[in-house]
Amino acid sequence: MYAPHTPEEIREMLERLGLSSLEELFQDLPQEVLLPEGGLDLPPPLTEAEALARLRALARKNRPADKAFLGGGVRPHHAPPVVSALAGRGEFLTAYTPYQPEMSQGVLQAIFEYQTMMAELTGLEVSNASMYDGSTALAEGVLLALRETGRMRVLVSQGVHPEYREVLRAYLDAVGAELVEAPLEGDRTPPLEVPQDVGAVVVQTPNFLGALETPDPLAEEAHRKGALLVAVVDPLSLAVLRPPGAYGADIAVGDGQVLGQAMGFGGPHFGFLVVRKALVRQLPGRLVSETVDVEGRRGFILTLQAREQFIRRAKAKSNITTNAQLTALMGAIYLAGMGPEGLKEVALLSAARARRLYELLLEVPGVQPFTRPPFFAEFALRLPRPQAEVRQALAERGFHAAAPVPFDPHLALFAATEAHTEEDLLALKEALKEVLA
Amino acid sequence: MYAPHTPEEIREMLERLGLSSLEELFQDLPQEVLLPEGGLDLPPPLTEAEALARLRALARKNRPADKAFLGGGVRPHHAPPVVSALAGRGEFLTAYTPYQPEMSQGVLQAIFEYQTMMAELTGLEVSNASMYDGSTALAEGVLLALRETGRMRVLVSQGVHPEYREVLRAYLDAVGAELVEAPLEGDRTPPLEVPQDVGAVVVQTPNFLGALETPDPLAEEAHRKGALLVAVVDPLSLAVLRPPGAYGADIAVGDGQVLGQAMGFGGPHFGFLVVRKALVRQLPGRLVSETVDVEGRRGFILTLQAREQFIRRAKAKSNITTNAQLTALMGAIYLAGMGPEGLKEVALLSAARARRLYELLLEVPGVQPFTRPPFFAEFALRLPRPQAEVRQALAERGFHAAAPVPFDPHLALFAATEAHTEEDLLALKEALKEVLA
Amino acid sequence: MSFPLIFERSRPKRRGLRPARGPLPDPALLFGEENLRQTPPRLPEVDELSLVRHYTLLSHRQAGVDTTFYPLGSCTMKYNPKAHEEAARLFADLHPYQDLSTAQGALELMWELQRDLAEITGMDAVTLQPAAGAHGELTGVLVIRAYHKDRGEDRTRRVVLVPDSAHGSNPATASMAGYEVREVASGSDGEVDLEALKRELGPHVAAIMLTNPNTLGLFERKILEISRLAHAAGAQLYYDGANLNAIMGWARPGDMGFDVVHLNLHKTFAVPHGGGGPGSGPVGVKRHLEPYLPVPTVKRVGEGFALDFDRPKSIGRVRSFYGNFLALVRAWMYIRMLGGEGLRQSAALAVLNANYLRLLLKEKGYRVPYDRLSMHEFVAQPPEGFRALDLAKGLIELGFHPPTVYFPLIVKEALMIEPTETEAKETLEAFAEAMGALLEKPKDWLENAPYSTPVRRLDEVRANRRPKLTYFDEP
Amino acid sequence: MSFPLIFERSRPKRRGLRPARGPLPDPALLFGEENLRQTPPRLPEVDELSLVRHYTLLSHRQAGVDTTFYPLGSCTMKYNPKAHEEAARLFADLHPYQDLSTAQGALELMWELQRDLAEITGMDAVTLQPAAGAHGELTGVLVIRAYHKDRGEDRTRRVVLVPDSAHGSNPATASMAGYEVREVASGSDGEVDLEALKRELGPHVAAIMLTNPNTLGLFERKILEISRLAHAAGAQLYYDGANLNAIMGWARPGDMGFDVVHLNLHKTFAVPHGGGGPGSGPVGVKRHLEPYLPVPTVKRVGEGFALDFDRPKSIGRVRSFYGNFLALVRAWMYIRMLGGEGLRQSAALAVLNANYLRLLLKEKGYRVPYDRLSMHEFVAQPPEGFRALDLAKGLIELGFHPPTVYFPLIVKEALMIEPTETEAKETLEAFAEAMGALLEKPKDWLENAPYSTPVRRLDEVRANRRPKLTYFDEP
Repeated sequence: MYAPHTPEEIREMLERLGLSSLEELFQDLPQEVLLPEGGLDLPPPLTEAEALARLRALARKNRPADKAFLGGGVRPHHAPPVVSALAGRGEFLTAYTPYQPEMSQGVLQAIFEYQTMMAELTGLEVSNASMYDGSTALAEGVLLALRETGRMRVLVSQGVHPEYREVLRAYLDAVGAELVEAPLEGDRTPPLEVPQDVGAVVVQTPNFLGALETPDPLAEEAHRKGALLVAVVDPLSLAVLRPPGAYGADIAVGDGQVLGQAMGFGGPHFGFLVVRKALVRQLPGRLVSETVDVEGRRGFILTLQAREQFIRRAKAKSNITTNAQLTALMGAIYLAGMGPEGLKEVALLSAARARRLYELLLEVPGVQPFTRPPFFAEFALRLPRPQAEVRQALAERGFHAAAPVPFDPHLALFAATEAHTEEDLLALKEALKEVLA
Repeated sequence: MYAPHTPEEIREMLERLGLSSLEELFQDLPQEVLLPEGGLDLPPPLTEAEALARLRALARKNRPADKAFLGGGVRPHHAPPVVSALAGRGEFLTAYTPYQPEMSQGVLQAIFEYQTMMAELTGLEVSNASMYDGSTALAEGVLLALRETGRMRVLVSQGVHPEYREVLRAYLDAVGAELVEAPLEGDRTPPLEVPQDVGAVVVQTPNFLGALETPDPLAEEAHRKGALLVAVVDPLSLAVLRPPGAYGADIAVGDGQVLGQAMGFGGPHFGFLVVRKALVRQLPGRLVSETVDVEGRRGFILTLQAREQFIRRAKAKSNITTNAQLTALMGAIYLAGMGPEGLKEVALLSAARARRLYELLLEVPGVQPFTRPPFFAEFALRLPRPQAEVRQALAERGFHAAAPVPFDPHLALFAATEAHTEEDLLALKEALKEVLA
Repeated sequence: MSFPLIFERSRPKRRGLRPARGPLPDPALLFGEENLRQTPPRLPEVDELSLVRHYTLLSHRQAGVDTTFYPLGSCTMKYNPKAHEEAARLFADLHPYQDLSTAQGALELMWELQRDLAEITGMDAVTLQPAAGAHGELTGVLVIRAYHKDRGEDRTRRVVLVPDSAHGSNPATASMAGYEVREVASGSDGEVDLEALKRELGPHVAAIMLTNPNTLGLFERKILEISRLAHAAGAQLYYDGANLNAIMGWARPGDMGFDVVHLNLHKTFAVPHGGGGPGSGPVGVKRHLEPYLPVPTVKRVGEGFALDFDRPKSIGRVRSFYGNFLALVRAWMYIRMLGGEGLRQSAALAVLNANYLRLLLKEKGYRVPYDRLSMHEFVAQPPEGFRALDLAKGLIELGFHPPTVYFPLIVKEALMIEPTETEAKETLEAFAEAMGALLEKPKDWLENAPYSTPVRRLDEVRANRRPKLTYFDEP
Repeated sequence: MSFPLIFERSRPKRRGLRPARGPLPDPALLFGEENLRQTPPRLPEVDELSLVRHYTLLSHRQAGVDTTFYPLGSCTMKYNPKAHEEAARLFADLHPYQDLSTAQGALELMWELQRDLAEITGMDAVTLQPAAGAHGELTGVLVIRAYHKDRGEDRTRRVVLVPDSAHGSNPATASMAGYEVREVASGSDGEVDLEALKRELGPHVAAIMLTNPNTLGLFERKILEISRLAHAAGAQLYYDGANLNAIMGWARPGDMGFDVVHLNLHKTFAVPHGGGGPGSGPVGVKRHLEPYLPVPTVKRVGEGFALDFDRPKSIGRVRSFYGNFLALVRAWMYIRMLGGEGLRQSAALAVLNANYLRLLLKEKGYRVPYDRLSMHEFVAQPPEGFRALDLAKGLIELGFHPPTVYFPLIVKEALMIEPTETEAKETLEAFAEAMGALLEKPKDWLENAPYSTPVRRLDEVRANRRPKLTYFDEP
């Protein structure tokens, strides 16, 4: 109970209102629904110390995965404590949407800087203030493309994260749009022909199996057919790999977890959605513009709000309201702290360690390559035993590795980051050897 | 390396100085002492991630003691996270001594509020801004009494924390003053006669064995002989127990760890030193006064600085400079958050659980009481096996308990706090039974 | 001196964080020349201290609940306990794909939270997956759609009804879910007009979306009748949980006849708003809708916990992984510390605060349409001749965050005020004094306020006409 | 509107934190009526949100390194890495009396830090026990005293020599350690005057306390000669480590002939200053002084670590337990991340920054006595007619924390400036511009600055004459 009221104050306030009990405040509620005191069957209240003790006990039932060899949308990169220390300042933590710019320049400027960084990373022009996560950013990006093209079919490479595809399917079902999946050939998307009625083509690079795709022909083919290309990207990889803007993507989406965020069992992170300038009025979500105040000072303000639900209601571009401001701020702080050089180093070292791990694990008897280089920080291997068994057996040995690949029970995903040492990699190899022996 | 300099900037700056290398900046150093590059034999640098990984590995070699049954100057009370969240704000964390009041009102007001709270708790008038810890607060408090009385002997009850007495001895040795120890009778200080040349009499209540002393006769006797009474107190206990001001103490000292601080393997916490108003000009350390600014607004400023080393040098009341501002701030935040009621609840429940633990442990065969009620949150028992063995055997079973009492290897200290549950107490009893079986 | 952008603190080649070490591999060898980026992204190049100063000083330009009264209507800006942040840290290092035998504590927490939220709302099953309130709305409406489809009625039931006082996210959600939206006018008492509702109801209606108490802060007294009518017409009743803070522990949407409810953990359950998220929007449903919930949920299996994917009629997924898990940890702690009675008392004091403030503002000369006992919030109007916008800006000058303005749309110059239970009586009084003082200010002062903020009124027209959306952008 | 005291936010019976629960025992039964407090302490009664707002807003009235350039001479206000705070959290829950088999990680860290600090200073043994710099000084001087006593010279060696430029803590410490203090005048070059020193040296001298570089920021070039003279006279040479940041990795006090050195971990090793502590002041000594160090230190025993109490000639203890352990964790991390080369480069850049700023200030019209290459700090003087105090207050108005003023005492109107290595070139330049601008300001402006701070110049005389030291105090 965090309410400050003393019994005396409650009495005074009720008296001013002409009431004699708190119960009377609820006189408009039908008797049939009114709960008695103690009407909720919840566990008895805990003190802060007791609640934290219980949480510590729960936390001890987990094994932290800070040295996990797991990817698939979330990877254990180093999350510099300075990022959460700054983003966690009370002013940022306890603000809401910056509707009142005069007292919200902190968040507004931070969004403007974030928008700039995401535009730079992706090589596109306009980033919104953030989405919930990568999967919903993809769904919203595709809906945007359908609005723009006026079409109702979407062609999606099977190399796109399986969970992202599931989310996309749910969003498309809702509006009656159709999702067509383009199977992989091996570890990569083959050359595709885009049917005429497709409004959006979706490719992920590096794809879910870690492999780098070559989206240029697909972009050309999509544009030839009047469709837009939506690229799902790993923002860390963009420090060294060609950005969506360079291969003709119209829309780039992805998840920001790899940018200095806690893994948090999958969330919260933030999703990003960046588009060509021509698409800005179709963009869902919040957007901040630079402007000036009455004294001519630079300031920042929410803009083009006519796209949003609280203005446009049923005609809004999306229903999104709350997004992922704080985690997007963390992403921006991370990017600013790393700079182009730091980000490149993390990207290159992660990729190098993943490549090294790949080579090591292929030395384990029975292990076959599935993803072929070049890949970024993740790759799939074909295992002689089912992935589920291997992951569990590795877990029993203290290793987090071998994430599932939904379409083949013998495939398993592995990842490495800049935070892994050579010893870490060797230890996993030995463990896998033992498990597969 | 946290320096921002780019190679280009270093070059430019050196050029402006007419130098061609960083080495030239050290031209005043005799060649004989100049180290070559790589001259320090330190382990190779780690990245932040590596350093944290190493620290986590070190931390795993410790077993946290958040449910310890240990006292002796440090106890595992609940440290509310709001306390460290607020005190840890960068402005407080990275400021130094508030020499420039116009940009240091935050720290200055916080000290003023702290001074008020410590005066209230102890029932005395003037608290300084903090000392390093309880032991050094005691030493400084006694030196103050000797300055005031012009005497060079100190009578100290053996019930005072043994480490505090050791520290006091080192400080007194330095100035050639004599420390006379008054042995306990059982668990308490017997009525004492104070010799005429004694300047300070020191008693601790609750004493090191947890027992409440009755300092009134000692205060009277001390004052009759022209000596001052220095009381070492547990600030938490003062929520319910008579404060030093009520039994005639001239000086109160103690350690603030029990006020919402991490145990931190013994530090940092803060020491407090509170005196009667008449002694203010003998008080070492920083002191803040309310005053007004040129526009008549209330403000706070360091005062009576003529007592301090940076003004008085060899004639200062102490050499203390850096004290324990941040941890004292934490103490103040804790006290403000608890209020008189909250503090009383913690004190009473801790004492009640200690009493319950006492009763439970006395049921274990072979265990004899040493401390007799009334005691506060700690007590000593006589064990049938040496304390060191028992502590170790309990540790092997996952229990932190049975702290040493230096003057008797079969005595052991136990403590309980508001954070212990009945189950915790019963579990310790069972473990002790097993160990002593 | 204009406050610098992080890009303006940048210097070529300056380095900040250096998390990696060791000889860098040749990118061309790793990836092939053709895959390499040609020009580096123009990210800031700053040292760590500059980074810290930038964001620390930026935070000084930002108001939050931690710094000021923030009575933003419908947003429930209550105190966010600092201990929750420590709680979240305990679970930060879990990967969603680690073997679940190594994440049993996380699953147990989720399982308990599902159970607790079902109890609080009177629902039978809960998904924790949605990432925010509007996301929960979408999830809930998709569940309703799947239900109708399963019954072969998806082609006939094409309409979702929302009151004209509803949150904009309600119609926007229904629209995203492929429905046609029809607004139902409010009656003169500010509640749903039963006759108007009856006129709209029929076999074409898939759902009615309601907030109760509604956005005027009024409890819909005819809720049981509405529920009866809806269900008689074969429609589902959707509860927008944005205003649950008013009634938790006093009444449950499930008992009122609602079939679906979403919650805003970042409102009702004290998860921080973070400047606009991340939030968390769990959805609870009655038993008949459970088959359609997103997968996975958490189930108990013997002594352990597992993810339940076994729901063939599920709408699928609405988010990757398991939702905003760290927000769930915070909400779990909030519920555990308050318990049933704490939640109930919090709601009562939230309502008490709103009514007390309503009274004070009336005394200061503000009008309160639908002037009766409100729930956790109320809508006020300034006296004739005052603009809500100017009053909001004047409040900023006096040190308060303004209420929500110009919403709900059915009240002119609306000031929608939600004090929450964590504000003290004297804060409400000080706010009312300030609101009163504004009515005494010269018109000119009001129209030009605020004065002492880091920036004053901003040129919104310019931002809309010639938006400059990145630092490198030429507007 | 004056900023409230926490006592003014208090309301009778209001509750904040409630860490305890359960029926309260009768205090009279627990303790006996005679032991009970009669009136409760008048602590504030505030709710948790008021507590958060109070200290959050109070922090906005406080400058720190995180918010501004803070060139306080001799205080080494460098950047304090945020990661260190996370590091400290890992060790927060250890009790000093837990069985040491359960605290091996903590002991290992201490053991490594002892070793590292010995290496950095060129000493043979280190105690981590002192809680601050001045505390380390006292410890070091007591060690010297014990050494002389052990040799039967304690009655003859009654004097400690300190230069007239020394930190005030040096003479204060010597005095606390029972010594008579004699000041040695500086020469015209700002360094110790060898002739003056020789005159003071003799069998009555126990120690010479030096800072090198000294408080003028000058390296004592004749240090080897001083060392030779001191030891020839049977005196011990004490190194005040406050200025170690200038030379770490470039030279070691041990190699210069110092017998004892204290370190300020909160200066050189980036432990936060915390508004005035807690700090940490480890002391290193040469082999001949090791027997006198405080107990316990940490020793290696086989594969494990233990506390070493076996030092019969020890001065005893200077602090309870093992020192400010959590500060040690931070310093350990700093040293480990920088390594030898990082420390060396940091020192070089600290010196570069000081010299660059010295040059810029000279160009702006400031005088620099002893104008030669400085080390990590330097002392400047304003042009004739300007008061250091006014310039300091003017700097505040321009957004900078002032340097140390009026110290060292041997320079009139001294401005003692230590930029540290973590400040950027453009910050030094902006500071120099501001310092230059001050010289152009009207006298009146300077004498009344600052203007826009939360409070302006305060009445110090009133605070000294009629101090009001608590809220309830009547001055």
